[in-house]
Amino acid sequence: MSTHHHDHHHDHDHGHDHQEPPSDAALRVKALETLLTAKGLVDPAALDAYIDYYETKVGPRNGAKVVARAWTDPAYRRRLLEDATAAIAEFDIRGRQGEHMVAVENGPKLHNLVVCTLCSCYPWPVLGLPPVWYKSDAYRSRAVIDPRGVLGDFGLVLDDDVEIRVWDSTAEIRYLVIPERPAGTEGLDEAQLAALVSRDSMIGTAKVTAP
Amino acid sequence: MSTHHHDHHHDHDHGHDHQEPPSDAALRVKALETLLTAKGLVDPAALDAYIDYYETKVGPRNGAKVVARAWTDPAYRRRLLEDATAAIAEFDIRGRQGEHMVAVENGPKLHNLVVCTLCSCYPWPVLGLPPVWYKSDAYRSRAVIDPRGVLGDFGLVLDDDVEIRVWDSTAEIRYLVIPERPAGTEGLDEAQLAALVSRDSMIGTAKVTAP
Amino acid sequence: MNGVHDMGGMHGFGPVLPEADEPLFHHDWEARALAITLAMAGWKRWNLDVSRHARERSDPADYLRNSYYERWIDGLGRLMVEQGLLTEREWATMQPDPAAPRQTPPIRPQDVPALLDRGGPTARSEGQPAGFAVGQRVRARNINPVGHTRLPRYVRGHVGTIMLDHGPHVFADDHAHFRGENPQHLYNVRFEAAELWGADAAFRGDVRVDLWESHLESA
Amino acid sequence: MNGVHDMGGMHGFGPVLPEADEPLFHHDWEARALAITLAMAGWKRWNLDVSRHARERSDPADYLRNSYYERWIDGLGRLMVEQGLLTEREWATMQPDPAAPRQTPPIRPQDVPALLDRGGPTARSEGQPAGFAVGQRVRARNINPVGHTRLPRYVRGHVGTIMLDHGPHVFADDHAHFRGENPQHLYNVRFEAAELWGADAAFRGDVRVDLWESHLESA
Repeated sequence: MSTHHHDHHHDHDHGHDHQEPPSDAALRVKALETLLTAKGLVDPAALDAYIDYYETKVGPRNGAKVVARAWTDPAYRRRLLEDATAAIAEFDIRGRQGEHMVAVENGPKLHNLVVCTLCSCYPWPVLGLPPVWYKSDAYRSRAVIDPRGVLGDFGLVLDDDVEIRVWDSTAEIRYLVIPERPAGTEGLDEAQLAALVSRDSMIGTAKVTAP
Repeated sequence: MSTHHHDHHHDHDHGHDHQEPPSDAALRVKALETLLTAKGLVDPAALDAYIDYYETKVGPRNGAKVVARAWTDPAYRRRLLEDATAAIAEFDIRGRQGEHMVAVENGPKLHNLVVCTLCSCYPWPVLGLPPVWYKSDAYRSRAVIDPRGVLGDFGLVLDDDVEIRVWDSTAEIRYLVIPERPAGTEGLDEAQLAALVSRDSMIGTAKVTAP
Repeated sequence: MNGVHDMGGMHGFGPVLPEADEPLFHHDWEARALAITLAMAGWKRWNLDVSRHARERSDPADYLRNSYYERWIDGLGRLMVEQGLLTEREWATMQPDPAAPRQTPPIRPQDVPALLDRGGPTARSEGQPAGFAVGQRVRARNINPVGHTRLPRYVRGHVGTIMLDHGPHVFADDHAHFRGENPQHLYNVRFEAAELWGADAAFRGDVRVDLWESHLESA
Repeated sequence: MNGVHDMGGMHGFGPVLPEADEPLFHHDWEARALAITLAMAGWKRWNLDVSRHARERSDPADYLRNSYYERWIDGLGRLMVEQGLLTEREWATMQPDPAAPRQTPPIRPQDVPALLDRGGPTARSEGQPAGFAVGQRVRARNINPVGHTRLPRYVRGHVGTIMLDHGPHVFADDHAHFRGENPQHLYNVRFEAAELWGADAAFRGDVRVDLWESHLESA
């Protein structure tokens, strides 16, 4: 009924209402912060600190450093595959939603894809906060039953003989995909390689391509 | 988020917004009827005829007549259990959403309950249009996994040793529950008995009680 | 399709709320919505299975928030546009497009009672031979089609017993996609509560589900 | 609970819509919602599993129409009221009740980075002994609890193979209901696509799911 005259806030798949006046959600969260502050339950400066942490300290550059090291240092790659939590901690990367890490490696005939069908679990310390599409109902529902269709939505078409391995993050283990190192990058150093590694390639919805 | 400031039309479980101005739905259906009439696709008088049919011709009194006959006429009861479609047609009751009927009989140790988990299939010719609760997500979801809980919502508590048989109307077979004839009704005639038989007792969410 | 419409066994929808002395319609528009839906079916551009599938294809959030007749109208709009009775623009604006082709005549008032009395029987005298017999143990197949199916998720993979053979019926899963009637035996299958729900089964008894030949395999 | 949050294998939600150069937050309120949720967890009146279950308990129609951080706030409100940090009236009106008990002190800004760096590990050095070994065939139990479970519907009843033993972990299904940590082995289990989805499996490969001892039985 409401298909043609949505009066509700229905942007959970993309969130493109930048031009609109303050939404119900905006007003409500503002009122909540005011209430909790008045009651002494939160300190607004602490809220700023949480936001600052995710804006500045964590993000996909963390994961990209791990991947670039794995590509260039065989001993590190082995340690990463053996105990990802410890190997990632070598970069001083650790913390909430990344307490228990497992790294899984793509190859010419194997493609890994990570999802959380029950909520939106995601390895925050290595990849930052998840993108909207990762948290969308479309991704959560479809990744485990039609991963090739999902990859198609990203423009990624894999050969028919590539096996797909989908990791559903149902517990507190978080998965980091090590994408394939692209051909033609032999001359690049670790920092240059890290710059090539996209967030999506570490979730499994993209490949890394040479510059 | 919207739990405390619903701006949407959320009455699908009961529909109690009688005092409100015309809803979006009302305006929309009115506009649709105007459009379809202008295009020659519907005749408003025909719409009236559809509504009149369900307001006057079908309804739970039909089913109640069938049940009362089954209670008082053993041969009819046998015909009803053997071929409900034909037995019901003896009353000149037939039609849309009742093309293929099966009657199921409650007993002291067996209670039947009818639901349609996939939509809201219901035996229109014998019971009329379904009540809102029958079409509700709460009933559709819960009747097959927790029928005793559902019956409790109707205030009906069955002894622990009563077996529950839930009929999920997944095809075009429609089920009519023949409730137990209550004790103390030996002196009543068929019409008096029919007056006792409630709609809910023929779905399985109530028993019939003596007057 | 594994849609939100397939609700058997779902939690979280709250208690059932019976209403004393419930009226046949709570609002006039509900009666009109019912009548419009039935009248438009008279054009025979779709069948009941197609229209059920159209409702299932509503946006899942809309499906859950819409009331019953809103779901009907949402599905009807989809059908009218897909089957060429309205243009997309007409459905979006509710204004007639003079350039759109005109169909005629609509269902006449005097024909309505007979149409409703006749209904749409789905039993067919001929169909595929019966593959199963009453009393036989069967397993509901683990199918997960993107399209319409009347095999609910909650019975898939589970073992039950054939209780009734309703004879050949139009196969809804095909009929909903205009693939013909493909009549095949329809069976009533008993699934014990403990088989469906395991140790969490909240009752002693069973659920009986009507399933077609194509939904079943030997157990 | 068999809720709408348990989405694996559902159809009808449309295509995935990647966004180029997506910002970390689309609106300022999203950042504040994240921070408020994390800061309120600092009161330790609940754990992460309790908070996941609180989100799952949203009205299903609201759950589907709400955006991600709206779901968070909806769950947070439920928790704050249930756990006595806000009164129902405060949550409904967003006005402080002077008579309500006052908690103090809140999380301090200077403590935030260390709190986030530490996180909340769920591995435990001790727990129930492992009942399964890597390589063993197991079946996901057919459970249908009304409460929280991390055993998704789409794998229940299906047979898979233990691929990894993560060691003892806090058992979310108990932890979400304040029934203690009950640490038990957590395994990664491989389910072949054809086992999960039958002939409709749209890919060659498998789905790997982390399941606890209590979720599994020998196959």
